[in-house]
Amino acid sequence: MQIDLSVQDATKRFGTFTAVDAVSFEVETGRFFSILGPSGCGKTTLLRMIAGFEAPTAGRIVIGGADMAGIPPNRRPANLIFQHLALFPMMTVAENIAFGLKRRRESKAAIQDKVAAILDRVGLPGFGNKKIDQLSGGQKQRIAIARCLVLDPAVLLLDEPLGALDLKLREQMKVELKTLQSQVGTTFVYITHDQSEALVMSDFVAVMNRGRFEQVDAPMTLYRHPRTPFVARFVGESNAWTGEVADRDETTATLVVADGRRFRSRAPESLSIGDRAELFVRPEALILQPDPENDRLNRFTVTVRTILFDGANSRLLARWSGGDEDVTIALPQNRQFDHIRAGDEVEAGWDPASGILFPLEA
Amino acid sequence: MQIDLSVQDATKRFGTFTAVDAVSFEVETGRFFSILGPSGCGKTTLLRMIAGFEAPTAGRIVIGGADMAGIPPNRRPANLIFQHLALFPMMTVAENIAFGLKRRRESKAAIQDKVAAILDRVGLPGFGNKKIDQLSGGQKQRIAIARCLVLDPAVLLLDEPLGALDLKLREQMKVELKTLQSQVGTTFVYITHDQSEALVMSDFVAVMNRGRFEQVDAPMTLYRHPRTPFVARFVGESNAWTGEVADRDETTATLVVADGRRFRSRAPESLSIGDRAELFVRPEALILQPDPENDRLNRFTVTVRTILFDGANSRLLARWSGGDEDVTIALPQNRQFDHIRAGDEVEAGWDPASGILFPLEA
Amino acid sequence: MARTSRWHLLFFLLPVVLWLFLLIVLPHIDLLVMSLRIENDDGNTIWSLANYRNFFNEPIYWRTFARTAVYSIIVTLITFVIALPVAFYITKVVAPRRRGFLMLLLLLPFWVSELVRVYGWMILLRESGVINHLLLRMGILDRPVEMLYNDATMIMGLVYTSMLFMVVPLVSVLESLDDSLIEAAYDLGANMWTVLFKIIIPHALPGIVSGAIVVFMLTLGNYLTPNLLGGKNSLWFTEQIYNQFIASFNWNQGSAFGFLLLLLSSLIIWAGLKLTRQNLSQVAR
Amino acid sequence: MARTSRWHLLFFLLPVVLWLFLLIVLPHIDLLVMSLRIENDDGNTIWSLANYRNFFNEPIYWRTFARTAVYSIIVTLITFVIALPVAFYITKVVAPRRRGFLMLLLLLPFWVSELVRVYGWMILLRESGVINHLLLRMGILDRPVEMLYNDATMIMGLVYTSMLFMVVPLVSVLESLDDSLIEAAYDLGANMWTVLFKIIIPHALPGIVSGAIVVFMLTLGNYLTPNLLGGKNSLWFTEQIYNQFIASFNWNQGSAFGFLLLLLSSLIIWAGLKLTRQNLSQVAR
Repeated sequence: MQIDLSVQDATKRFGTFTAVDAVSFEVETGRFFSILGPSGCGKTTLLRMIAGFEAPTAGRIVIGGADMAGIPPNRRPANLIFQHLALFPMMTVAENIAFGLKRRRESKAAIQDKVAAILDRVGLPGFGNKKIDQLSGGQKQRIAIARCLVLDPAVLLLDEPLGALDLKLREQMKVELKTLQSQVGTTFVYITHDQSEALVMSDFVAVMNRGRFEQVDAPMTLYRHPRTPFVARFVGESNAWTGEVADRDETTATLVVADGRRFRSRAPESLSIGDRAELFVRPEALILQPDPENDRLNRFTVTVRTILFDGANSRLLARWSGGDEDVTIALPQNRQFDHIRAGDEVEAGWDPASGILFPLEA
Repeated sequence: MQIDLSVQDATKRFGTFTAVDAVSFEVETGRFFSILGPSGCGKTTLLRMIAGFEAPTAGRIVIGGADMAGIPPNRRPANLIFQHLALFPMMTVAENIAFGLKRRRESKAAIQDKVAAILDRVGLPGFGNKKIDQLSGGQKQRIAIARCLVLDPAVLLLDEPLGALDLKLREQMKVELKTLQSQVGTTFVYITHDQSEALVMSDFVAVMNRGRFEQVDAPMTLYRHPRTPFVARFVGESNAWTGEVADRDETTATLVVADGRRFRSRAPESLSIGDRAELFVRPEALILQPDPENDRLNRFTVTVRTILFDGANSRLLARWSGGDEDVTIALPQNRQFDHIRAGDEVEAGWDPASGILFPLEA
Repeated sequence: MARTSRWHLLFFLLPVVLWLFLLIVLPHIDLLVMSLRIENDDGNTIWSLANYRNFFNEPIYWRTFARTAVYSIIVTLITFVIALPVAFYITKVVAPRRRGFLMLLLLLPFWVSELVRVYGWMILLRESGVINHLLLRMGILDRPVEMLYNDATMIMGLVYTSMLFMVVPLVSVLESLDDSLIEAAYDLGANMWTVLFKIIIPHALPGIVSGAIVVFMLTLGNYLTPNLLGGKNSLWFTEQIYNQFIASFNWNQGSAFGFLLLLLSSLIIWAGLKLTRQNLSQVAR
Repeated sequence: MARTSRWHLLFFLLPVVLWLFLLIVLPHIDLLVMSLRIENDDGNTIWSLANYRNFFNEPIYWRTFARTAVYSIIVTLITFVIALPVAFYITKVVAPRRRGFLMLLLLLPFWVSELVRVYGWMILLRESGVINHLLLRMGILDRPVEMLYNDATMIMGLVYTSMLFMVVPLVSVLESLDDSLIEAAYDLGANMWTVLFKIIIPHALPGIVSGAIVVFMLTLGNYLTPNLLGGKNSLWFTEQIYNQFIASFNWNQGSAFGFLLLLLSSLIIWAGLKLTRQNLSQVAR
């Protein structure tokens, strides 16, 4: 498959601070590629380097096969959707969309046709004469995308464009954006700090931290097989324990945590007996009242502190009997545990295969 | 139990626009009461009336047994946490917290003791001499709460104080705020447009729309037994169909929707044969490959359009075979359907007891 | 609404508004009345348009009037052309912590009285001044040249005095321009000039018009700078007014001139607003 | 950084900065040099401190100097006390769509030349003017009173001219004050005065100081208003400077006075900044 965007060892330093640290990746034509990271991790700087607003201190950026070194943003085949969209308030919707085409000196008739066609495509036919401030948040979103797509860029860059939207609208736009991308087939590079946006929409997600990519993988792999503790913590909720490896066989290890409790978990080969390690277990991997027959599970009893009811996404906040650490346990969606109240003791367990174990750096 | 806040027929008109329309409710001492609604529904105006920043056009507001008519905000036993916290940047943390106490002309020694005590309580001992801009988002949050709690108000009002926080921090503060409230025992009135905040933290939630309360209930009741279509739509995700009642018995009705498909659902008594009605089914009520033995279920076959992977909260976007309406189906957390791919045909079903049916206004 | 009454602010504002009213409206009515009266041969004051007739009959009056108007427009244009890049530089290019220093530079003209400043220039530029001295030494000139008392020097002085009044509204209007609009235009293929004419100027228009009004007014009504720096042929209309009041003690004629100046400025500003399709309340905001 | 070089803005700015430098620094060095020279009995110019000695030996000079300083401070204070509620009203109380109209009212003093405005007041307030006429008619006065040529009228005129320069920085600094800070203070039990002194004034301090500097400078350096409205005993120091240059043609003495005025204003502003614990770059921002 053709590579639309290739970033090779891109580095950006501001004085002594390294914002982006030798990042390399490639995006194939038509992919939805997300860069996910906390604020300040360097993802915006990386995107601005691709768009051409920042010059890399070192490394190469190649778009559509051409090296972009020294080429200014107005001559790159990549367009950027800004966080606050940056629609021109002094122009109508049609003038906004035509802006880039006019810069290319296309004919009036061609411009008119293309504007009408792209308005159809984003589902807003006949909106050409509206003013920007007459549009709703979701409509502005789609016009901003239309304004870039009409230029038929090799790569469309998106800088957290859903951040400014209302909660309900954001949920809806996630699905809409994914659908639109698969229809037009343009390569999307999307940056966000919202793991749910990245997981739902993307073909591939890169998790970025302190200027580096920690892991690049498909959403499902990222969630189920995080390769670093940072990824395990940042992508999805987790319960975390620290302890020492007391014993191990080929695939699993036994970890002794602070209060002497022992857990068996799937373990990487690099982990030896005596190493300190960090264990992550997802709330939905903790099973309430597990099948008593299943003797592979790690089992324990907890006291329910409070029920965090949140519809399909409800959880229990519980505490080891006698301990002072909180454990978060997902409540199954089938309402079979509706009877549980704060203060109840319940049995819980988890399968060693769903544990995620990392050696702890000394 | 004692009533800390009682609002009776509170109404606020701005010109011809009625922002709050005869709202009545009571909050018992020590409760966490949320008002949930979309932006523009009047919830902020209602809160500002309770705080005293707006005078009600009609109706009474009683705090701690005393009618508040004509009493300005600075003499009400209610304090407000502002959306952007409104900490005074020109003062230290301790001066911020002492501000209200000084206005009451308390002694210097008493002020010092109280400030130290409340800083302990919110988990920030020794922060008194810090400047506001040295604090992180979560710390500012806690100082804003401390500044109000130190005055020991009958009611603490909170105006979407988590809205400005990062996603991960917001999740954490939800739990922290609920815990803090149950420890101090102060009555909280919390407004938000985020259903998850309201559900997770509150003892009772009022859903507000166009100046009116649509329903006041415990979170679980609200989610499972919405009393109006608005509540069903706003609180949690739903699939919605419109159709005509073809048949009914004592508790259930059969609805014929647009393309002739028939569904049986639990139905309110008011619904008669021939009425038009709207049916809501939660994504998690839709069961994939249901037990073939169970003949009570509504069953159908759908084609998977796309998988919206989001960790524990993943969903399928599917389409009736032959239809053009999307159905959202929650994926169970136990990964039993990992093999499903876009384009697959799957059987799905739902129990009539989990349907929510409303008569449609003509 | 509830807040207004609570703060009782009208209570504070009523005297202020009244005071402004007394200082603005009454004097101008009085000025108009004065300008329509003359002293007849018997020493009585009677109603007459003679003061206005004088203006049109005496070429020196209306020529000065026209000169003042044209030069004020030129000064306004020059000030704008210099102030726009300065304001852009201050708001968009320079690091915020150095912004204070630059704004300070712009405040400098106020540090010293207009009078002292003009004398400073006069000392510098006169025939026996430093500039002539230097140019002679360097062999560029054979004999000293009089650099004072000409239009160029006067315009330079007026532009310098006006700079701040143009830069401040431009800075405030450019601060409200989201940087990403400029970047978006650039990203969509625009070059520097397109960004300037399609994005920056349309956005800054209210600030430009507001700055231009103030600069035009101040220049038109300036007395000291044209009087001291301008030559014999560079008479400014304010000098005509001053002469009528002080030299000729003809207050009625002076009032007529004052009123004509007021009419002129209102007319030009009205034309400017029509041209840029702005209205006053937009501009002042 | 990349952007700076891309826009080549320094290319634009270099001449501007150079030009400002030439207009500011050179004239002042020249002024200083001039003030330190006198013409001796042989008609040669020599270095001397005589010009400064004259200032201290002649009471009329340094008394006028002190008077000017004190009155400028008074004008600044009065302007602030009037401008603060006006600015608060404009930013926090009035509906945004009416804000433009109010800012326009404040622009009005610029609508008409300072010269014409002052003459307007003179016509209004003189012994045979409208105010006297009305007061006589209403029986409040027995005989006309001269309301011109006294300190009160002069101060009123100076305050009016200065209003805009105080209101604009106050409006911009109050706009950046989050309304919810005021409401939060109120909610926590503060009354109006506590809100004013604990929240509004501390927040507005940079704007207050910046406005005060400009108003003080403009008042100190004003020539027309004190000259025309002030009385025989209300001599302003700029008039002394004008007299030296124009009447006495003693440019050296005039330069010394000009330099003393510059020193005075710098000193008072330095003291004011120390007192309010502000620094210049904060204020200008």
